[in-house]
Amino acid sequence: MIDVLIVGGGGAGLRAAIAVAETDPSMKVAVVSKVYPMRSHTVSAEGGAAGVIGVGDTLDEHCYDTISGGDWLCDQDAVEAFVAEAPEELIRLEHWGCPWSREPDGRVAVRPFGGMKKVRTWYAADKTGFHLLHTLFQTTLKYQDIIRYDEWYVTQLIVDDGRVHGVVAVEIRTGRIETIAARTVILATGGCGRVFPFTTNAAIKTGDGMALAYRAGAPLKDMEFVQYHPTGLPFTGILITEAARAEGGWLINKDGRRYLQDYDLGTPTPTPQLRSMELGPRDRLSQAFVHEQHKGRTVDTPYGPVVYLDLRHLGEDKIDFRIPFVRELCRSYQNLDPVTDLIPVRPVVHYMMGGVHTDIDGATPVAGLYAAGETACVSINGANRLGSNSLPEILVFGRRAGVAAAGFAREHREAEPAVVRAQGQDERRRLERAREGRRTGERVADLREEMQHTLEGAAGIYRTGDVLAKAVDSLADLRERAEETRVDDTSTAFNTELINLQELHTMLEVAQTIVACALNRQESRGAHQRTDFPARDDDAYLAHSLVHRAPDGTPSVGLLPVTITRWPPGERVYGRD
Amino acid sequence: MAVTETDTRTILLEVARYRPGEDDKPVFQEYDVPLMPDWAVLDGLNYIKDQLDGSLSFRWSCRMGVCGSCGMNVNGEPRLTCGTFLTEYGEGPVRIEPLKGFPVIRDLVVDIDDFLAKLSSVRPWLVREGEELPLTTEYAQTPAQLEAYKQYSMCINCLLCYSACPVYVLDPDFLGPAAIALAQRYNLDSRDMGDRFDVLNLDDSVWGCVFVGDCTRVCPKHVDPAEAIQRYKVTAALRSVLPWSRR
Amino acid sequence: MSDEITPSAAVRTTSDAYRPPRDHLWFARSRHYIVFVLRELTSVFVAWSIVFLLMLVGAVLGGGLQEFAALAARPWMIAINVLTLAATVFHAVTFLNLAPKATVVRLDDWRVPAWMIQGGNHTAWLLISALIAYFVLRSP
Amino acid sequence: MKRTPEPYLWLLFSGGGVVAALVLPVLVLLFGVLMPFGVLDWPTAEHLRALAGNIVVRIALVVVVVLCLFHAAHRIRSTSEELLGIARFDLLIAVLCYGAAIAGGVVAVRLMVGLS
Ligand SMILES: Cc1cc2nc3c(=O)[nH]c(=O)nc-3n(C[C@H](O)[C@H](O)[C@H](O)COP(=O)(O)OP(=O)(O)OC[C@H]3O[C@@H](n4cnc5c(N)ncnc54)[C@H](O)[C@@H]3O)c2cc1C
Ligand code: SF4
Ligand code: F3S
Ligand code: FES
Repeated sequence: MIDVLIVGGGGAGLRAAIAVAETDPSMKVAVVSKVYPMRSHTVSAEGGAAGVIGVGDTLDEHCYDTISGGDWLCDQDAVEAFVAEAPEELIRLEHWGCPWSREPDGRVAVRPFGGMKKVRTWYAADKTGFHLLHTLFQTTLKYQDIIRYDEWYVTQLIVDDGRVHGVVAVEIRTGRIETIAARTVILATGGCGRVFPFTTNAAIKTGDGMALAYRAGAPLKDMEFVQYHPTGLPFTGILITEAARAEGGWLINKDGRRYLQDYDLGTPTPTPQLRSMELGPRDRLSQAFVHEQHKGRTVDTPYGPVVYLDLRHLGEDKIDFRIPFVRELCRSYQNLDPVTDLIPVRPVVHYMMGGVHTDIDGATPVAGLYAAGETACVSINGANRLGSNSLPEILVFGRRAGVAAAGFAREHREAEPAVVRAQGQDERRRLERAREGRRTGERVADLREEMQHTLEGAAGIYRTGDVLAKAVDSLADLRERAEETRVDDTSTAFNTELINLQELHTMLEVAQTIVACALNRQESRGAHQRTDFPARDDDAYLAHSLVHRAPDGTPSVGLLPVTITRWPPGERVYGRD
Repeated sequence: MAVTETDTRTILLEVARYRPGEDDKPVFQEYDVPLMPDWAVLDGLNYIKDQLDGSLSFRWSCRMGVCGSCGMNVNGEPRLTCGTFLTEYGEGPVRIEPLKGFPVIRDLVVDIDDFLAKLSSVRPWLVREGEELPLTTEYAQTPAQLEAYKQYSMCINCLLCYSACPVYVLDPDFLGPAAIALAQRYNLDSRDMGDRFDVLNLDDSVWGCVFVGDCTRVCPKHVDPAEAIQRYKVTAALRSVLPWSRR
Repeated sequence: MSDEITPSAAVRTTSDAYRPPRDHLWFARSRHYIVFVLRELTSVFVAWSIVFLLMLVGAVLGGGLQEFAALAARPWMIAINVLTLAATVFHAVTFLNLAPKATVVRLDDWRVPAWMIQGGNHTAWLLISALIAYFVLRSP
Repeated sequence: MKRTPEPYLWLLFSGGGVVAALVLPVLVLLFGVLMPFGVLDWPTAEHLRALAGNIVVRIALVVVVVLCLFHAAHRIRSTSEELLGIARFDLLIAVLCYGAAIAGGVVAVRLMVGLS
């Protein structure tokens, strides 16, 4: 029996694994991941990780930026813990060998980032997530006792009487379906950007962990808060990191105007000003794009309207030194060179602020079940995450969840109940049936696409009640049709169609909660903008959405008060102070 | 990604299929996919999987050249399929095979567990001796010291280099380019106090390399593993002759 | 076994992976491999040049230079030596060009670029060749 | 720790590679091509003997012969194994290749010593 079973080998999962191995080497810890850990999506993070180190910066300022950035929907006790622990987590990474970019005197260098009043974002050129993940992965290799289930796909949490007992997982390579018994389970499965058609997220970001927890009776929180990043490459959705703007890049419309000045984000200056213009928060920048589009000031392309990111004035040396990956991506995927050309960009789905409801130690209401990373909602991100807060988040809360789970496992040594095996068998039969194949029905990809467009139409940057209500029906319909899809692949060996089908189910589950929460929240806050309720309404909605899965499988949404410690709700001001 | 225009040009993809239990050895299956100007080879494969044949298996994830999972042999060359465009191949056909040198699990999916074991064997983590610094201070490292190993830290473990290296393809015991480059990534890190001489100075390690250099040529991240290996040969040779010289 | 709850480690069940047979003509599969093999085969000619050199020295010391010169003037001998010349030049170019891979020179924080090292190597090659030619050809 | 002779062999191989690159092309050009073709006249036997009589030249010749032969032996060994897939006979091949190189070296030394 495994003491701590971690689902997910991204930054959060690996950090949790090391935390368990370090706090209590006698614990049996395992990491299950549907891709090899170093392929996890943390690898794509570019810009950096925030943590207070500089002189003149304070923990309180980082707290304030995070809370106001999140439009006061963050739990402030969680934010305080996060901000306090982020610097030591980043230094720990340094001690493990992370190649952070440096100042000439050998200290770690920091760069400005959107919505941050002080310069506090640590970076490793513009491949921060890549270096962070590989450093973590290579460090886990040091702990020979960490058991790895590489390329195993978890399909179900085994829960009995409000307590988790393990998971059912498929070894993708052989099709072997196993019940893995465990005293505690930490979900670290990352986000769910693939619910939308146009996203920076990798193929694996299908919200599995959220759906697993939700089906197992743990509520999801704040699912209506989906972050659009203002600068994605059209067609591929590849992210052009915020660091490009932090280094001095400009956003311009079709007429060459730095249009953000028209949206209360400050006045243009030649060099970047913190919390102003291009360094405003992502929700506001993405919303400004929509207004420009309505005013006809965007440029049409085969892949939708775009504005331009202008880096030309930075010069070749700065681009190559600070943001080389941006140049590489533009050259390889867009066939242009930012040194001489404008980069076409449009807002793109990037991050899920919501997730599995947890306390400050990653614990969910299901005993023994924890969650950390993008899949969890602690919540420090509120209604809008600030760029570079999520890498430190996966470290801080990955560690906390690991330590907490190890503690729980130590105190609960009882053997697993008989129902575990029975549940495992039911799940196996279900999967085996799915693998028998089906010659008729719609294709997984077609349903997926329909779901994605439904979500984009209903739960995009701006939302309205009627469209959301219609989406509720469309998604219910899609869920029925998804039970009868066509399945070509009946093989046991590396059957990715079977996996894609499971992912379609989890995405539909997640999609329903997004739409339900969005419909329920009749106000505009952060990334959730209702055209029918354009104002923030603190009296009614200074609260988290908490969504449970009703017995009939539909989402039922309630509200949960926000924890306020020291920062009462105020106006979000950018570029004016 | 559905393609609506009926008059788009198409390109022929010849895709290696191997279904254990059904096929004794890989066979080629042909698919016509639209030749869109922005499509990478991976987009072509996804079109097949989504629209034509759901049973085709291959790995991919980030489609931005950083997760390292989509390496395949495209017209005989190991490539990241998310960063290789269909238009590169003119009229086609494009032949897509699994990476050479690895056992084929299914279709375009190869078994890379061997590499992971090799990676662990070179101790790819920062080795420190003595007192740890507290979690309030970082180890100082100047930009120049960072530069000394940075290039070798860029490896995404895509294994194109293994596929290109005839020594590895002929002899799977060879430690191989990426594992050695990653060992050097730590060896040359000013913060590292480890010693990997015991695992690198072996017949199947750096001495197995005959400097074909194709590893470096195909590396999409410019890691230059060939250089890493030759440099360690010098280190190892000097240490063998002059036992007191450590690095 | 499938009813069991996974005991401990993530043991891999082996799948029937396909292992391609050895490719006997691997070196003919790409232009780059062919160049590599040619580069390696220069070693045969290096060996031959040494044999030829030893024969020459033997002839010089043993007083048979005339016969040696006659042998060297045979057409097949000239053919071999023209090939040998090409091979040793190819060897020299490739070997001197690849040297910077093994010898990364750093002066403080500046890495001496490869072309400089290569340029240095080729200059040395020229100088030494000229020197040897001078000693061999200079009239006594 | 497992001991391996490879570092020493590799040093000899590399040294040989450098020496071969620096001196062989010009020697082959002179004695193998230009003189037999009659482009250049053969130097007199006395001139060459005097040259070979110089102690520095003699030592240099031995060094060149030994290193170049090691270079060739090392490459022939590895390439034949790769090309022909006969790596399992490595020991035998190694003995043959390096043996030949050593034999060549002995010949060179005997020539040089025999002179004095
Ligand atoms: C392009 C891009 C750039 C970003 N840049 C930044 C940045 O500069 N700064 C910043 O702070 N944040 C950034 N972010 C956000 C940040 O990278 C992510 O939020 C964070 O990396 C998530 O890490 P994670 O560990 O939670 O999940 P992931 O790294 O996504 O890992 C998820 C893991 O779960 C596993 N998994 C999922 N489902 C299953 C299943 N059913 N069974 C088994 N295993 C499963 C996967 O295999 C994977 O190992 C960026 C995000 C993107 C997309
Ligand atoms: S060295 Fe280059 S080719 Fe080899 S695995 Fe690393 S990134 Fe890929
Ligand atoms: S291709 Fe192979 S032989 Fe050496 S230089 Fe690269 S590892
Ligand atoms: S899909 Fe990630 S490298 Fe190609």
